[in-house]
Amino acid sequence: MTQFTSATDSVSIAITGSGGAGAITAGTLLLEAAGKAGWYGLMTRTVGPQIRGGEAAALVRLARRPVSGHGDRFDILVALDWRNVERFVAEIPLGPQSIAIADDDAGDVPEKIAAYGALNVTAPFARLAEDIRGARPNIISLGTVAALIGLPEEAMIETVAATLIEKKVSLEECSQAIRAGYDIGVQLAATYGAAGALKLPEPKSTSGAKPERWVITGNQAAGYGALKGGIRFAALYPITPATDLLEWVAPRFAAVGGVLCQAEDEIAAVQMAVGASYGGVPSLTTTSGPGLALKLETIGLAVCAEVPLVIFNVMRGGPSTGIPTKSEQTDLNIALYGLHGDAPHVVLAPLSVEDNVLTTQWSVHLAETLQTAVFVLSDQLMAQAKSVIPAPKEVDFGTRRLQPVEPKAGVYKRYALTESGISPMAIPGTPGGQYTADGLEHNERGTPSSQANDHHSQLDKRNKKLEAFDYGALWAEIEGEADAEIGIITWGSTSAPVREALARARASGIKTRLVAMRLLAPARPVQLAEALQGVKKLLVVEQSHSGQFLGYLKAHYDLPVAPESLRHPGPLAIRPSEVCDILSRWS
Amino acid sequence: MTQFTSATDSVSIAITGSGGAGAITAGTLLLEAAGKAGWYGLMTRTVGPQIRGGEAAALVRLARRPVSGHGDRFDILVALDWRNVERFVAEIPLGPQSIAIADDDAGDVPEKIAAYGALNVTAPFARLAEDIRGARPNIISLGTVAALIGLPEEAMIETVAATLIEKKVSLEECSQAIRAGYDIGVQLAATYGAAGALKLPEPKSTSGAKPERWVITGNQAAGYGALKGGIRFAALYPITPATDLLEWVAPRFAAVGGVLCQAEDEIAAVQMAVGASYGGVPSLTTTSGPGLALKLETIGLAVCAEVPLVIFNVMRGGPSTGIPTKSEQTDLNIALYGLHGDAPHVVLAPLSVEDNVLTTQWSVHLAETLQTAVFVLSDQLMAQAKSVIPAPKEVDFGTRRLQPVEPKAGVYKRYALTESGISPMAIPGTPGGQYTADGLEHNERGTPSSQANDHHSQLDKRNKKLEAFDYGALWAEIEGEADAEIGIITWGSTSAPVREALARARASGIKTRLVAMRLLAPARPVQLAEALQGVKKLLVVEQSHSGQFLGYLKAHYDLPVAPESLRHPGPLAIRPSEVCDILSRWS
Amino acid sequence: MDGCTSKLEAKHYKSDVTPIWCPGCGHFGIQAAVNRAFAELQLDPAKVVVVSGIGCSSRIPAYTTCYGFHGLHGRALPLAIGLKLARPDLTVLVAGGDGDGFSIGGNHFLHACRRNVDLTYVVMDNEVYGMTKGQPSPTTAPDWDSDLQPGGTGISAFRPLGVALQSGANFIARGFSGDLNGLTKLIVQGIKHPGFSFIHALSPCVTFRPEEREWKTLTHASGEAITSDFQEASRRIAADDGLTTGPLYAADRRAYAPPVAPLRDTKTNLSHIQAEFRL
Amino acid sequence: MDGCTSKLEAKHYKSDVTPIWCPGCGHFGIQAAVNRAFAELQLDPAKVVVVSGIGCSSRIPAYTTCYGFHGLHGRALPLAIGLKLARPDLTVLVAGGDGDGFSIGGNHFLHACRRNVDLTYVVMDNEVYGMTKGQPSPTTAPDWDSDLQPGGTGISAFRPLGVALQSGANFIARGFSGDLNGLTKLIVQGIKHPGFSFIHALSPCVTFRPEEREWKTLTHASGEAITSDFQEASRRIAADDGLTTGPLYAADRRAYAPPVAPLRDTKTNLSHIQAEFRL
Ligand SMILES: Cc1ncc(C[n+]2csc(CCOP(=O)(O)OP(=O)(O)O)c2C)c(N)n1
Ligand SMILES: Cc1ncc(C[n+]2csc(CCOP(=O)(O)OP(=O)(O)O)c2C)c(N)n1
Ligand code: SF4
Ligand code: SF4
Ligand SMILES: [Mg+2]
Ligand SMILES: [Mg+2]
Repeated sequence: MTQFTSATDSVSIAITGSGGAGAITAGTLLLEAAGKAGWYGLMTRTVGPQIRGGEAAALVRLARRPVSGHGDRFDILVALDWRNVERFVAEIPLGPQSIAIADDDAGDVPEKIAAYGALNVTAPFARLAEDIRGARPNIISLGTVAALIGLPEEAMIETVAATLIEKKVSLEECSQAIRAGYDIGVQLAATYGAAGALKLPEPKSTSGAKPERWVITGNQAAGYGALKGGIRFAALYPITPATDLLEWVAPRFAAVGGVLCQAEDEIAAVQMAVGASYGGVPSLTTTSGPGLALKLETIGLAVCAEVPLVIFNVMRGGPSTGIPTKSEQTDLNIALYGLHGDAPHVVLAPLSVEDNVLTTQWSVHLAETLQTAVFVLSDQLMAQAKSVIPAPKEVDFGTRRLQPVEPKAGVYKRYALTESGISPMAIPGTPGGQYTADGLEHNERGTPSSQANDHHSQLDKRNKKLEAFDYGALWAEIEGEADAEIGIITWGSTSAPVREALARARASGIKTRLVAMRLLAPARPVQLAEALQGVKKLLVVEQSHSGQFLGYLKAHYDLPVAPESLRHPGPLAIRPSEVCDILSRWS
Repeated sequence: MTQFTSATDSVSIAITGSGGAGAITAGTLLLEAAGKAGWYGLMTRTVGPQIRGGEAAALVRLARRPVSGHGDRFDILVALDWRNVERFVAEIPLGPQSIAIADDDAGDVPEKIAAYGALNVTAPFARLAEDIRGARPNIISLGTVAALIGLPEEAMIETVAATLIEKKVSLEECSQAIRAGYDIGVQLAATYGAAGALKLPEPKSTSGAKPERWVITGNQAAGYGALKGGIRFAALYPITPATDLLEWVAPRFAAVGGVLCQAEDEIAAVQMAVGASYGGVPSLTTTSGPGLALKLETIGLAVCAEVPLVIFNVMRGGPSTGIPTKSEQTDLNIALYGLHGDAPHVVLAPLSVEDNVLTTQWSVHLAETLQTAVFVLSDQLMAQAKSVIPAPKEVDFGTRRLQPVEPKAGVYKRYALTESGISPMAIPGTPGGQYTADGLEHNERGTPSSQANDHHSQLDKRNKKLEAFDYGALWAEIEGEADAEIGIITWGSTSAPVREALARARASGIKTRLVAMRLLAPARPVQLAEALQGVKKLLVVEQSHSGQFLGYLKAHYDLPVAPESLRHPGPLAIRPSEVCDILSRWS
Repeated sequence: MDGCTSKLEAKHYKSDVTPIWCPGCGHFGIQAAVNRAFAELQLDPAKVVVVSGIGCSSRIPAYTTCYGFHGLHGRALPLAIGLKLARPDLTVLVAGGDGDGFSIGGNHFLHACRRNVDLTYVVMDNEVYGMTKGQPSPTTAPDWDSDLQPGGTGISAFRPLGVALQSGANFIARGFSGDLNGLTKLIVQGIKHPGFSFIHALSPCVTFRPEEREWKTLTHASGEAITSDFQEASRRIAADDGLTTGPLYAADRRAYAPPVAPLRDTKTNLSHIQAEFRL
Repeated sequence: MDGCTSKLEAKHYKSDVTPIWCPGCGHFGIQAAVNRAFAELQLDPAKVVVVSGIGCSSRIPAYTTCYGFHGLHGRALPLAIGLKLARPDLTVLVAGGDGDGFSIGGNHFLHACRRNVDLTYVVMDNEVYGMTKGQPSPTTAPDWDSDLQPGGTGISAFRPLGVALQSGANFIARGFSGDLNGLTKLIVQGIKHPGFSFIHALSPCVTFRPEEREWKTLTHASGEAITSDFQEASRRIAADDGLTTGPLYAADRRAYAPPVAPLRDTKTNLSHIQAEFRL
């Protein structure tokens, strides 16, 4: 049994406090400052039940290389106060090497925090803030963090000043505040020797142009991908954690010519998207679990009537209303199997914040090309994570919706049986292309039919167009060693911790092969078999209680060996060490 | 490769005609007369697209032993006319031994009928009807059928007379009409030698009391089972082919004290049922595919808030609006996996018209005992089939909803973590039992919680109560030889043709083992493994295009061998010979 | 039709698909009126979309030579709204039954009235669910006996005109399938009127409500001129016996139009958006 | 509470669960009024069920000591109807937000008014989606700017009282969360009145609509006596500025009751039904 040590090329900081303490603001500023300093990073947040003004924590991870997920534990915890921290303490694991810095006034360290066995210290954030105009404890604490992790003081000061200028705080005052905190950090490092351990190593000097980096959330990345894909109509009914995707798109539609509609309910939203798409405009609807449930009947209509449609679903804790603000990978079943009847469709899932751009753009391409419903399954974790990422590559998927050439009225077969299964689709306004789109089973003309042969041939066609299509290499991200005997399959935002675990394994000389699936339906058994050739042990990793992904793999693939399942429900993310534990057991 | 011959202990008759010809009436009378004569039988119908007055066919199968499904082909086709018969000719297969009797005036035999190669003859039904007061061609043809199949003339006459008395037709006139047809039958038999071949063999003389028999449709059987199970509240939004279940229940609720509510839509219907059940009254909602899609969000609420609920879904052709009047087994996926999040629930399926009584009664027991949502998946074929069945056995499932004993307000834990996973549920009105049922994740008290430990323990509990429960022998009907090496798994109304195929195989000395599953979720892998012990070849039979049942089995069971799949979509039922073909290939 | 010079007649809007309707069904009359209205307006069938839900009535799109969408039960309106917002150049007519529009589709009806997108909505009201064989609909009288609700629903009937008015419909009228000329006129007016036009069209179900054949003698023209006064319309509706036909109310609210029309141009330069993200 | 002799006070209906509401949220006032109304009626908390959907407002059941059902967004009414039909002995109060009740729940609102089951429905209207952080609701003015709809929706606001009246609500009133006495009275009246009672309760969202704090000064009592005349109620509603409070309309339609109440007796003899099937 091998024990891997975790990578030390990143540092994780949690900042917590009750409503008004500014934990989230501090986290955001920290991420921005890191960006300014040329680093990469990721920030997620966790909140209590209060609508506004309740306790919250910013969870930040920073590195000199791209970061897609959180690590095993937080190196630094800044507690502006301890109020209600027990509501999400499980989401902020600390280790014995971690340092928890509480404000002088915060009072006793809560039991569950103490239980982590980290180094607990206090600092006079609040007291110092009193003496500096415009400063608040959260800002002071940023200086301390900067000192501990080796983030240039200037980057921190500039970032804070850019924000506080609105509140008429001067650059001088900002730098005073940050410096005050910085001094504490330096002292702490000197006293406890923590600083060296936490400082990110200097980068190897690289010549040439610095790579372009973006600051973006997953939902923004998806919105941008949708625009790139050509979405020009979007309808929604608001629901957490999906709403902010179209809140981002709304003002930007003005620039590209798009129509956004807030519908009276989810059913109306998806129906509007189907109507607009039938009219020839690429369309999308956004939602989350409970809303997705309501949209299924209409999605089935899009499948049967062969109307392109993108359904962007941001997963949250389920079942039912569940845990709206937390992440889980448990809308996989409903997306794969939630339509009544035999209704083949496409299911995609982005693999990281940045992959939302590519995957969403691809989803539009597939919906338009295949004239079907395409689900995209994001999750709260990546959707609302803010990340500094490498600028996404430009991709062009080329051709789109197949249209008939000079169709003849009364003869045009909207649902013609073709070699590819894809039939030219007339857009209203096209003379001679008149047909009636129908959710009743129909013949090639579109006329309702309950005859066995029509039903069978249309079922064949709708299946074939998806099965026969060439999805190319995008179906999965595959990495690792070709001769590895350990295979791992995962999907969605869980890919990040799995990738990290594999990097550690590699560093320890353990070979593995990872398949992180972007295309979940239709299943690609031939491709997976190829990707897993030679694998003797197989691990399936997912964030669910029942093992939805595991069941899906068993149903649609011939796995080379019986897989082991690593899974647990949200809100806790899968940690790299959980994967490592299994790999070390296996090696 | 062995060829089995089909059983000759049953006879199948199709009667077809355009609107107003009375094909369905004739079929119904034929079934009733057979019942009167002490026979068993089954009648289904197939209709064209017209709402009223369009072409239709009655498909009748009769035998001296219980009959649950149709055979490979029809022995006798009576065509009162040929109009639009091509709309469902595929559903009326004939063989070279079959006889097709058309009215003299019907005109040319349609191509597709001729292609079956049956014996085509004509008879003067319409002409004879002109001469007998009150007689119509369909009634005359019943005499002919009776003569051919050996159904006592008296039973036929009595049955017809009992119906026509309303129209003031005398017994004498009825017997004249039937006799006129009978004579044609005798002649046909004499001319073509058909009669002997089609006559049902005489029963072995049995001493003792005749077994009690009922005439019932699948939906009526389900309604009766629901009443037996204790359902006293039902809500629906009308949809074919489910509506007639509650149309049967509606007037009978008056006798037992039940409330029926036609809601404004499917969502309201299922919500009403949840509300009534929360109030302590066992509740049910009925629907079909498109309506089921709309109910999913609320079903997930019942699972999360742990409110007993029965969802009776009659499957029809899908996807989308599909083929409302035809049967298919393709709502399996949506029932198993259609809820968002991890939402464990129960899925049952009756195996025949008569099994609707037991399965529906059981569904109420399971919903009440396990405080969860129970789906029952019937299908159009069995739901609307009228059948002469042996009287169902009386079953009593015993105890019901667990209630707290003198709960104390402010202390009572509605969602207590118990050994069985089942927590005592207070009914409003119970002093001290006050709690708020919630679809948000919650702690044991029911207070919303987004904490990892509460989520995990409630997920565990909701899963455990279903997994740990002892479902006994009812999970499946198992038959065949203990040492058989061929196993077959099937479900729902497809069980009937599969059973028939196995009987033929047995007659040819081929051993098989059949598992017809009544309980589909939670999966019972241990029980299935036991049932299939020693099996070397495995066949999975279902009426779907994509193989939903196959995928389900692969996902949740460790099958002893890779199964072969026999499947096709509706509206054509699986025929016994399709199963036999595979068995003979295997032996 | 050959070429765009010839005048279009009602028959040019009639497709070769045979209706599934029972002989004598009121829906035939509505279909005829719709076709006549299209002809009167000389609409190009390739630029008209007829959108419906599910029901006997909702089968109407395939019986025209226009584009059509036979969607889901109760959901015709939002689909039509999406379509019209995406394609303001098309004429969109929505049609369907009383069950489709007022029962399962009630919420969309409310909000379509509010939203005031330029559509015409014809509800073919037979006070019953025809297609599912005779259950009461929201407009069914409370004492109508049926298998599902023996002795009647006991619930007072839905008031389509009153709800439409309160919800903001821009044009409101009632027609009768048996009055072809009158109904044609109303549909023409509805299509011409900007914003959301609602036409309540009585249409007997001869199979499950044979007594509705009597509507032929019971319906009566309102005689009053159309009003644009909310209060006055409100008063008339309150006094209405449910069988009064004719145009009732026309308001002058501007039809809803989205801030920007969709470009349908996927090559739009997104560089200004990229700039937002760039560090 | 100990024993049934002691008098119940408002505080006895307040549970120990801390509301998630923002300080100053109008919903606190509604909660207080509900508790006071229960106390005034001396309702046994074990015989009251508070049913809601999802939203800030909809959190109210758990804050009472009664039975509660915090169900799905927009679906409180049909759940409550099923409950009341199954258990006519209980007092059922339904509460929730404007998004919950008028947007996604609009159809259930229409049909609950028609159905006239004996319920009281309190809509806590803040003209915004509070819980999802500030999107417009049906009652939001068309020009209210938000992230999702920059510049406003451009759609005229939903008229709750008018739609309730047209749909058949049996009792209609408007209250304001800041007027505790007035609102308490309305809720008491609503509960006492048979059939479906609708109380439109204005309730500022201080976080996303801080300007609604002004309702304190803008709301004004109607001054007119409650009417049972449909036309008169219709007239008043048409003239209403949306901030008029007080009881408005009370009709005397009999509350809907099903033909037979549910027995909850599973041992009922079914032999007469078996006889129907026997050959
Ligand atoms: C979601 C859904 N629920 C129910 C049905 C069944 N259904 C089909 S048509 C119909 C009612 C039709 O009544 P109406 O709209 O009044 O039209 P009509 O047939 O009377 O013209 C119903 C309930 C369905 N197809 N889909
Ligand atoms: C089916 C579904 N759609 C959307 C949501 C998200 N959601 C939760 S509360 C809410 C709106 C709440 O607004 P309102 O009812 O006015 O209550 P308020 O918070 O303003 O009191 C929405 C859209 C949901 N939970 N379920
Ligand atoms: S059932 Fe009624 S509505 Fe349907 S086609 Fe026949 S007459 Fe018309
Ligand atoms: S967001 Fe608005 S409605 Fe919600 S609790 Fe806060 S103030 Fe109240
Ligand atoms: Mg109707
Ligand atoms: Mg609100």
